[in-house]
Amino acid sequence: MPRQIPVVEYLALGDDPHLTSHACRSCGALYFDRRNACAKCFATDFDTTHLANRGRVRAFTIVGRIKRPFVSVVVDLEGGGVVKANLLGVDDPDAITPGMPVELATFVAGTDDEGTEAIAFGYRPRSDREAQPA
Amino acid sequence: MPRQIPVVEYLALGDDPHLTSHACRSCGALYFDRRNACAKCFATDFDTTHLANRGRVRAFTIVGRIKRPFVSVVVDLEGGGVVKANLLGVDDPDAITPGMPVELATFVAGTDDEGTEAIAFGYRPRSDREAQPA
Amino acid sequence: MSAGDIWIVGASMTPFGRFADKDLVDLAADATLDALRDADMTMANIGILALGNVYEANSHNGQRLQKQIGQTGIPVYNVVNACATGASAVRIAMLAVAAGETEVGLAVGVEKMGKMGMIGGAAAARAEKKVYGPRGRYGAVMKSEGLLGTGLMPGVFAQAGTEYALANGVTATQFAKVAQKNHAHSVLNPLAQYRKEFSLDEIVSAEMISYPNTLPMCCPTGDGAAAVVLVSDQKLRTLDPDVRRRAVKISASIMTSDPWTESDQVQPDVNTLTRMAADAAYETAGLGPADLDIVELHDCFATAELLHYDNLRLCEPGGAGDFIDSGRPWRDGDTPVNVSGGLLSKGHPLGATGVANLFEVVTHLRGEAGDRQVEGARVGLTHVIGLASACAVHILEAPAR
Amino acid sequence: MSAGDIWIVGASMTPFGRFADKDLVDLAADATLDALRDADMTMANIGILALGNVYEANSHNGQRLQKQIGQTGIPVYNVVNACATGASAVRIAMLAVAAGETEVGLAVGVEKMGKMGMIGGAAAARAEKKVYGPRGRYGAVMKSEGLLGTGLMPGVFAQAGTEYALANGVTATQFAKVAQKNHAHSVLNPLAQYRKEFSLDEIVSAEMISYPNTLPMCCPTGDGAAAVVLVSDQKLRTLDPDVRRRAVKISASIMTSDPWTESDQVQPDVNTLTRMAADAAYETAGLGPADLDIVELHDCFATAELLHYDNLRLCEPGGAGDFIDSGRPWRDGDTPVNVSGGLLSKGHPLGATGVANLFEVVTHLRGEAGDRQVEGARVGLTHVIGLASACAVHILEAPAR
Ligand SMILES: [Zn+2]
Ligand SMILES: [Zn+2]
Repeated sequence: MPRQIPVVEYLALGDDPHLTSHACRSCGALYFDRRNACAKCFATDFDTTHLANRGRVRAFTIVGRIKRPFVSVVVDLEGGGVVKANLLGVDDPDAITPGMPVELATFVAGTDDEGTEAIAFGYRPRSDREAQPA
Repeated sequence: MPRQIPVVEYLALGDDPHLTSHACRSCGALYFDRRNACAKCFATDFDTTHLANRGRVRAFTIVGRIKRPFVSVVVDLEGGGVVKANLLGVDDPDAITPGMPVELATFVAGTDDEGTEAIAFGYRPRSDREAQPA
Repeated sequence: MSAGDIWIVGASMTPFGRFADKDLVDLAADATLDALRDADMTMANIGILALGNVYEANSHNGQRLQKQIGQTGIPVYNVVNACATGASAVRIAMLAVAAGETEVGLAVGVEKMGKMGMIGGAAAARAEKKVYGPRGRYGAVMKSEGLLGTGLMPGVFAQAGTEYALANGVTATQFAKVAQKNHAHSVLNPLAQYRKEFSLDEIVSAEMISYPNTLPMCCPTGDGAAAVVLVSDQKLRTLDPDVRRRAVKISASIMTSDPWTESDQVQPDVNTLTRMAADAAYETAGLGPADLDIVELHDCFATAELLHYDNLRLCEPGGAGDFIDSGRPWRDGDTPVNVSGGLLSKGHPLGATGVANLFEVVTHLRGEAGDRQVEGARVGLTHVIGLASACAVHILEAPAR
Repeated sequence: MSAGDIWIVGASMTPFGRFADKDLVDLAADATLDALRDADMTMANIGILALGNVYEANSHNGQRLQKQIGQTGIPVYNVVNACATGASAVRIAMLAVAAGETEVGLAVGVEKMGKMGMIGGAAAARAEKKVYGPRGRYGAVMKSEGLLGTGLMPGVFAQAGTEYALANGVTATQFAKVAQKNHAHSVLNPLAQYRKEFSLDEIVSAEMISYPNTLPMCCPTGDGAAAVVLVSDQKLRTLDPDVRRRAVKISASIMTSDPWTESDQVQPDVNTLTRMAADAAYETAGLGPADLDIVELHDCFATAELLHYDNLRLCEPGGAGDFIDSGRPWRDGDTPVNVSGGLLSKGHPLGATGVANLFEVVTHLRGEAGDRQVEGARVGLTHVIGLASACAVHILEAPAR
């Protein structure tokens, strides 16, 4: 199996791919990026948190005028956290409903000249029982 | 003779090469560039004025750290006007004295792919009688 | 703000469009000289210059403008705040007047964009990396645009729109009606970049840029400038009656930035800071949405305008879709919005926009808007928002007649 | 300015130098968080943020900083004014306090230049034209640098120096003594980019950049940030005694631009606007040059510092050469100038400079400057100038003890 690297540091690979986040120790605010301080409460200490793979669509668009149009979504994760990514396997805007349930999925985004694969993530619709809109 | 073009519009070529300037009709302020208004008195009408070819060095430097160092001078022209250009034929800073008299000279600065010569101007020291510092 | 009110006594904008034969300073000079004429002043009267420009922000355009129209030694500030750049320049000139440093301020906004394509619509070209390695604050190994959703302006404002749509049941057609209105309005505005009406069907079926916004639902790039001359109460009293009669009062001038929200860490929140600014402006002016006779708001995309009906409290909470359906924001409605044609059709030279919307409202409050005049307009509101985030809201009032 | 005084209650600067592992926001955050700590405040106390940066002026660094240290919804202004950028940010924060919009302002200056070579010392590369044709406001058919004199920064400040030298008989050695002094001073400043002494002979015989300035007579490029927290009189009274005790009064804050002169149309005039600003500052503060215990002035090149002795009235008219010969501007002289090492040795990250000089003077007035402390300093002056032209002069006073 080729070496794999996540496309962003907040994607953890391995047997159970998931997103991680910096959580402010003082107020719990979540951030994906390297931090100088907490933008909510100004504290400077952070823990690393494991975010849920399931969530619901808060917003979306379909980006056109390019070779391969894609669907971008903002997802509210179960248990907290908001993330932006591509919505996979959907191309009809009418198929996207309020609070639509989705689940994280990973895929190979590219391979570099040393054969290392860059692994990205997106969200797929899920249709199991828990997924009914609240 | 090849076609000639001045390197800047305020250099007039021909039998008597000289500089021209936009002179504010209201206050007489002089400008080399295309104008929206007069920066001194805010008027918007200008005449074109013929500037003198003789003047005196107000300031200078010798620019180093490049392939062909050159002497840059700011010259106060007789009868009004200030201009910046290269000082030609001088490379010793100690040769540049307060109020040093100079005179305009033109030279070919380059030739384009159609054979047109770009004519630039600079100043040369002059040593005639009138040239004594005032 | 200190004791007295601050007044706009001169206002001007150039036509918006593409002007290959004019440089940035020409545009700024045209607007400024005309605003000074409008105020019956010259550069000799001006005590501070604030100049807003985005794309050439570090070219010191304030001083370049002075060199072309009047060097008087006054303080000059070059300011940039994305699409709120022009409004930020106005606020700095106001601050200097309010602080008592001068009685007369000049604010100029200018942008020379030419034909750049869609605003923020293209990512910068980069050399392809041969070996992946994490970079920057997210440890990204490749560019995220198109891979982890979209962060470009058309996508940001589209997603802001669908968030509202999913929550409140707004349709793509309702968003399109915003563009229909603004393009129709622009036909009456000789300063607009485009002056062409579109049918709703033409808009809905046009090329999709970022769902639900089609091409006529996105503002164009362009060139233009606008300028305003501001004076203190005290100064106003000394001016010619003809100038005083046309003076417009700045009843509120509020600027905000993006406060922390959970979602704004991944997608700019264009609502919260607009609501904060609007609420503060209404409170400062002692006026409410029902008092507004004219509104110029930041319709960079059709979705944005619809959101701001709600953010500016022009409609019931959640009711922006009904509001556009009702026709109320049309020029002949009870709350005319973007009678100028808005950014969608009047154009959006970034630095100029936040000054040009003041010009538009001032012109209506003076009763000088010609064919597009909103009859009897006495109170107007302007709004701009730029990302990363700055929002400005002004409320203007016509002088007593 | 409105009734009350404005005070600096927090001040900080990062070390200046080259910090490959820090981005622009890291530098700004370091200085800002430290200035807030110094003021015993957090971002929750701040009512306005003005951020100055030159090279990435349209990246909205004020908001980028907020996103890293505190998003509270306050107005943010991104400002640029060449080498006076940081001072311009300070003035905007002051204006907001003076206008009564807030009681606490934050001004940050930051620059991430890396190793760019000499400031303004390289012309941008251009594709070679094949067919000559006039372009721009001068109808130029080729680039004028090196053909019609020099307009780059090293040349501009060199020519400003020789103009003074020709008129007043200053020697190249006298200019070099300025650099000798500032490099010697920097040895005591742990925040300086360079801390190496040079002999006069080493300086005179170093590589000639632009006569009479050799390499050690030119400031380096570099990275760095600085921040100050400003409060109104009214706010100061409410603060902890430990904060009040260390508060420094801004007795004058003046900004000017280049007024029209005949020669400034071809060569920026760095003198007139500095003289205007200094004279206005002395008048506002009710103080004169003889009252100054410490001066941080804009020595981007050694020639510039010498001119400003005269422009700031530190010496007799025409007597700047004698002034440096006398030793008076050395740290142990009667008018210490650039005890920090100045731009020549402390460094000159453009946006940070006009805030960092306030930090330096504040630190001395508080008696906290360590090895480089000017003993008993009570009154200080800061000066910056940027081209195209903006000049700021501040006069600061230590609180009564
Ligand atoms: Zn926190
Ligand atoms: Zn004139």
